[in-house]
Amino acid sequence: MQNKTTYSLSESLRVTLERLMKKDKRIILFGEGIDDNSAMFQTTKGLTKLFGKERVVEMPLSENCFTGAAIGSSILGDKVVVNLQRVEFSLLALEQIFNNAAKIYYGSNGQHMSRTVFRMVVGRGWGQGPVHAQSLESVFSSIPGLKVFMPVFPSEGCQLLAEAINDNNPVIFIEHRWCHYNLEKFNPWKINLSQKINAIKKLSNGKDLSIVSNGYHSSEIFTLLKIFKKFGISIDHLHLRKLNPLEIDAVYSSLKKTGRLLIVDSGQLKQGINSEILSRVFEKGLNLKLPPIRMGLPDHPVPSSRGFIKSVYPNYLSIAENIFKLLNIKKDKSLKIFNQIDSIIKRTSVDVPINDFKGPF
Amino acid sequence: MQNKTTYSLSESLRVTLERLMKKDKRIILFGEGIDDNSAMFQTTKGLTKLFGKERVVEMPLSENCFTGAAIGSSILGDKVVVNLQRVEFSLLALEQIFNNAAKIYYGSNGQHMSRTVFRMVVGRGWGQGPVHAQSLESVFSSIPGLKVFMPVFPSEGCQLLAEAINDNNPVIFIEHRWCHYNLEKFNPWKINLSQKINAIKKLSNGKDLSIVSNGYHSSEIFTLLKIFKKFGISIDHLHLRKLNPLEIDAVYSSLKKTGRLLIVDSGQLKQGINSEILSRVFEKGLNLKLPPIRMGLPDHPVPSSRGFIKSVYPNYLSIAENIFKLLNIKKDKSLKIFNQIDSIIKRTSVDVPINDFKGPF
Amino acid sequence: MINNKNIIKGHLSMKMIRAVEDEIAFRYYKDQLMRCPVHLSIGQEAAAVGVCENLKSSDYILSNHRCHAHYLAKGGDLNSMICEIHGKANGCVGGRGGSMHLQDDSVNFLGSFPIVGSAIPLAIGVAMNIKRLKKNSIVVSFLGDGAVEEGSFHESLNFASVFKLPILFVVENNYYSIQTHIKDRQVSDNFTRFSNSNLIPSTRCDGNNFIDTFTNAKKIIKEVRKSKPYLLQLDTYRFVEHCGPNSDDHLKYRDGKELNHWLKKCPVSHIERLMLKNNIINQEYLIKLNSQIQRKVISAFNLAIRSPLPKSRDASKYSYAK
Amino acid sequence: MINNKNIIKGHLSMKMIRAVEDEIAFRYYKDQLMRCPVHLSIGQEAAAVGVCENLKSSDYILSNHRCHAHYLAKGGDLNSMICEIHGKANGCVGGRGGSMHLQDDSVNFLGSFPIVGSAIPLAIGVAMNIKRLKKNSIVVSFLGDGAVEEGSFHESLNFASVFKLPILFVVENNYYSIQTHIKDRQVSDNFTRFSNSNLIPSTRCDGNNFIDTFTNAKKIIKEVRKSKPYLLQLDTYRFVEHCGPNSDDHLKYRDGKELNHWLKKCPVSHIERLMLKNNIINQEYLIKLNSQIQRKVISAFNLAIRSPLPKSRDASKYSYAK
Ligand SMILES: Cc1ncc(C[n+]2csc(CCOP(=O)(O)OP(=O)(O)O)c2C)c(N)n1
Ligand SMILES: Cc1ncc(C[n+]2csc(CCOP(=O)(O)OP(=O)(O)O)c2C)c(N)n1
Ligand SMILES: [Mg+2]
Ligand SMILES: [Mg+2]
Repeated sequence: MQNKTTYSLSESLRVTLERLMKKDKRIILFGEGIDDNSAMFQTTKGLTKLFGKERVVEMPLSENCFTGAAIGSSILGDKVVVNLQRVEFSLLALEQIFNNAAKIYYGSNGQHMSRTVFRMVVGRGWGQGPVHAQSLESVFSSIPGLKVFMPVFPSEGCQLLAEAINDNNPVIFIEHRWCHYNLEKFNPWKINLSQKINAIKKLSNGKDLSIVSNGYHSSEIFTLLKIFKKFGISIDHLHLRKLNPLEIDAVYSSLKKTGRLLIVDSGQLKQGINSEILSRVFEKGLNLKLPPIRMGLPDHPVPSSRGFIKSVYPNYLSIAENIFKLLNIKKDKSLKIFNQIDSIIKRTSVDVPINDFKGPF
Repeated sequence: MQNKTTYSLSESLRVTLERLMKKDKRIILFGEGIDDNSAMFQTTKGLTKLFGKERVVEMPLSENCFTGAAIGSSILGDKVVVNLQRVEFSLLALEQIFNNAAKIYYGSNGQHMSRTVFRMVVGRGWGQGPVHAQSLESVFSSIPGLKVFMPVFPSEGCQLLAEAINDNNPVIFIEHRWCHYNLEKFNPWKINLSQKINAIKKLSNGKDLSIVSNGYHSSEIFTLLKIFKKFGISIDHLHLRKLNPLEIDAVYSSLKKTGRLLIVDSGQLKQGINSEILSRVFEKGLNLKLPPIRMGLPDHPVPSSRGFIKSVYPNYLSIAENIFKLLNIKKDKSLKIFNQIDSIIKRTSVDVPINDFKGPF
Repeated sequence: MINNKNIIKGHLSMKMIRAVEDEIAFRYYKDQLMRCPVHLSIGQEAAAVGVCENLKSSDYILSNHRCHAHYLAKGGDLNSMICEIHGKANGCVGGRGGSMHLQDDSVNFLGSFPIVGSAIPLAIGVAMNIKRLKKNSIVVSFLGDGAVEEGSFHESLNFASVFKLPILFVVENNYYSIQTHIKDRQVSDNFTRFSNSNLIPSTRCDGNNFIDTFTNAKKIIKEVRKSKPYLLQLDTYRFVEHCGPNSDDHLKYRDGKELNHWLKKCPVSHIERLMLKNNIINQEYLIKLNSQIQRKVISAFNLAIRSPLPKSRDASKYSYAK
Repeated sequence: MINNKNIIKGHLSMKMIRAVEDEIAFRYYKDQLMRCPVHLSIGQEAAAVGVCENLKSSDYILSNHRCHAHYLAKGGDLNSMICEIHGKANGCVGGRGGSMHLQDDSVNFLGSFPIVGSAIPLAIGVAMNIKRLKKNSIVVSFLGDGAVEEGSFHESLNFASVFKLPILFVVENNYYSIQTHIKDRQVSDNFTRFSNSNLIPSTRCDGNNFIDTFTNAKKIIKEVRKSKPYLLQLDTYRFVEHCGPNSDDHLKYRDGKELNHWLKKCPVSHIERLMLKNNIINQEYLIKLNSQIQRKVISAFNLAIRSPLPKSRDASKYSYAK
């Protein structure tokens, strides 16, 4: 196992949980099905065997109670990772998260802390439908007292998870289901877990345009920009992996260089992280060459059928179109780029992250 | 009773409920304590006597269940007004609101509707503290499928409540507790309840600066601008009373005239309605003379003690300061204005809306 | 309490449901055209049918993620369901929902709601409407043993009791929430303890026995029509994995003995054997029936396959009601 | 089960709580310095004291909006509480919470949480921590009859039972949620029906009788220390309005006869009469005690009044933990 050289995000998260739990007995896991065959998308696989049922606690179907219990247990010093297979299940527990987890440190005048990590998976594809594919990252990041992390790439997944677990505040840890399949060549057993990482990682360096993205779109854009590079289009790609606290100095400095901004947000377009970023840039009075463009989820639920999906998520084509618009790229050049993009698109169906993904979740 | 000439917002809401319920038997009310002496801040007073316990239904302490029940009952044709004395109580019911109320029309392909109004009161003052004074308007208005109305003045309260009840979508109806005391000379028994009103109402007309505000701040600014007017400062004041759908054409046209923008948002500053408005203005490429300024709730819970309050809510002074900044008003003039503002401030304590407010809620 | 006509009708409905779900299972990975999570009721048909055969078309039901049997037993249209599972525009919710989100007003199937426990309060509201407007209906809320652990169930029991609502809670106990056995989640598998504590009468019976289920449901529903809430616990078992078309017996989370015990108690074979033994039907009838059913099922799949996907530009339709 | 020392200590604690709350009530509108909602426990003192006198300082309690009695009974500092209610910087949470949000680590008072039912799952987590780390403590979750209607209570009962947690649920039944009587909200006022259904043992007793409450609590807590959950229902009554300092008897939502019945059962007078009758104390003792208590109370209020409000610039302190 430890001889592998390439790891997926879900494998990386599992390794990280194991490493951290070995070192710190206060870390415990709560969740439904974390001890079964699906094991939270394999991220908790085998941990019960290693750490016992008292630290990997299989829960009755009572999200409100076990969320509260996680907070209560953390008041006494535990570091509790709550595992929810879907963001939506947390809706039953928001009273606990908003009122108790988010406010206990403030409300107790610093006496108590909620050292909790709420892992929540955002579903996508294979017909998930309205209540298994919601993006609530912007809801969580608007609540004072919560931190919100969102890993996309395997190595940062390790670092973010470690940082979340060691943070003295409640952290909402949002995993886009499709990101679980992202691969990276590195060794999660060796990666430094005690170093904090920046909110933004620059994935490519350029001077014509700044793209800020998060979630699965960051990996899409990463792929996309390889094509743009071939055409001599030079783009600053800023990948946002901590949504709250929102630290975007890197965006300001990038904009000073490029003067053009595209935001591709995995969450809702309206009142999203994207809106907050735009507002801050606007307030700062940074001069852009063109009005910024932002992309995100539309103002309706996510439908199940793959027939609808093209108009739901930002995708290679719609992202590319906005890049063309912001850079005023001529038709003939853009057609050539489109052709290359087409070849990526043809590789997989619209409703799966990789070809052999067969659902169900 | 019907000979009064001046009505408070809470009186106006009561009259409106009575008028609508008389006309339409499908309208029913759910809530805790709606039939007791406090009667949802007097807004449901006497309605049980008029309409019976089957239409004014006193609920067990089970917010999740009665929220779901409201949706279920509305699927069969009822129009249900759910009354929550505090926004926070809805946190126990967000699964129902986000997943069922907000999505049933979409998810049923138009077969079912959730004709529900969720009245929620935002507490303020008299030491409410962290979980009785939260502003979650921006959370609700970011959820596709929900409408969000927020009345401030009595006559618009009647109109908005009627519009909400007759809307075929779920409407989150947020009442700032202090707005209940707002007074207006008009007759709520006569006001037209079938006419839809604009999302934005212009409360004063001016050319130097556009102020967009909502919630209790709209009434504060209304008062404040009377002073500014005396000093020849001419301000466009746009009062936003429908937060979702967000229709802000009036803001664009105001900005074309003034070129300066201040937003005073009753909700969280971060990822608030204010952020969305700024983003849209930015995207549209409207040129402002100065970067816009926005105000809203800070990134921490609302503490109980009045000692803290000055740094929590935007207030007369902090709003005025931002107006000075945007209009570049000289020290001597601003001092004179401050002096006049001081005389308003001295009239009531920092933690009550009117002098004889004695809590408890 | 039950006559041969009831038995024949119930058997037919169960056979149909079984055939439909067998076909879904058979084609799911082969065709790759039902691209949504499916929770099959194979093994649990008697529960849905035993209850729904006692309902009038004016009665309402609400269901959960495991909803195919409920939908069909309530008279839902096979074609609409199969098209929906295929994500097609002519599915019962136009492709917006998929397998877990069936809704169909035409048969008072008010919907399946896949968040566990979410439909129960909705059913309470339906019952409140029925009661206030003195409608001639009742509502049935189907839920699983897992949903019993959600607060919404307990809040709803209290409501049903306090307001004396015409609601029947049907708890389909298949002993598992996904792969976790009830004994790891609760201290008893007898859910009548919760109706008892709310002074709601209840019955627990063998949910794989159609005749038992039907006769109990019949008796109970008569009471519910007088606006008395009731809880019916039906013990049963799913034959395939929690979600998806396959057996997952190799995972061994279910004891081999337990599995065999229940496989022997297949609700469809059970009633069929009994009907043959009592000469209610004969082999010839069965052969004809099977081929009739098969024809309908195949035709539904054919329709679904050739029906168009919804247009992506319609994704925003029904965002808000006018 | 109870000795004179216990009685004397319990009586003292109850007297102190009563005196404190009487003083709050007396000054609330007069001074206008306690500018936050207050839910007084006047009439309910025996419940808090009868339970907490059996706790060790290493035991934990969690409470709800009506928390003053719990806080003081657990050994909470009077000055810290009165300063907090006055919104002062030296309050037990620095003025951040007010009356409904007391928290004090120094006496393992893990907090009062004013959203009904919200503290119960927290208490479950505390119990899980205690059990896993084999700590020598238990946790008590105080809740009202209204909280019994919240799903969180029922989910928590199941957890307590499944995980065999060292938790004591104390349901203070004062028959009302604000102004709504229990009979309009539930079908019975006996909450042991819910512990029963979760196979959790339980006792219901007269919560205005200190001796009964104390002895029952003592017996029960011995069991809880063996990591067995338990529910104790204490029937009691509040003497003033739900929130605020005044009587609201003129509103007539509470029956005059009921009111009188309970006023006669004042827990403080009851124990005091009994102590005098049995010569455990005499009038002289009482006079001295009253003046001692009064001195402490007045000194707490004086401290609170002259203490500074928090600085507004500190409002953002403790936004996030380092
Ligand atoms: C609130 C919530 N939590 C978790 C899930 C994931 N989930 C889907 S079905 C299921 C099992 C439900 O068990 P049960 O109610 O017994 O129904 P069964 O699947 O056995 O028919 C779970 C945990 C969910 N959909 N909703
Ligand atoms: C979830 C929630 N709903 C409503 C309220 C408003 N509220 C505060 S106290 C209370 C009554 C609670 O009754 P009970 O639990 O019996 O406690 P008591 O006040 O009688 O001590 C209510 C409804 C609240 N704080 N939280
Ligand atoms: Mg089950
Ligand atoms: Mg009570």
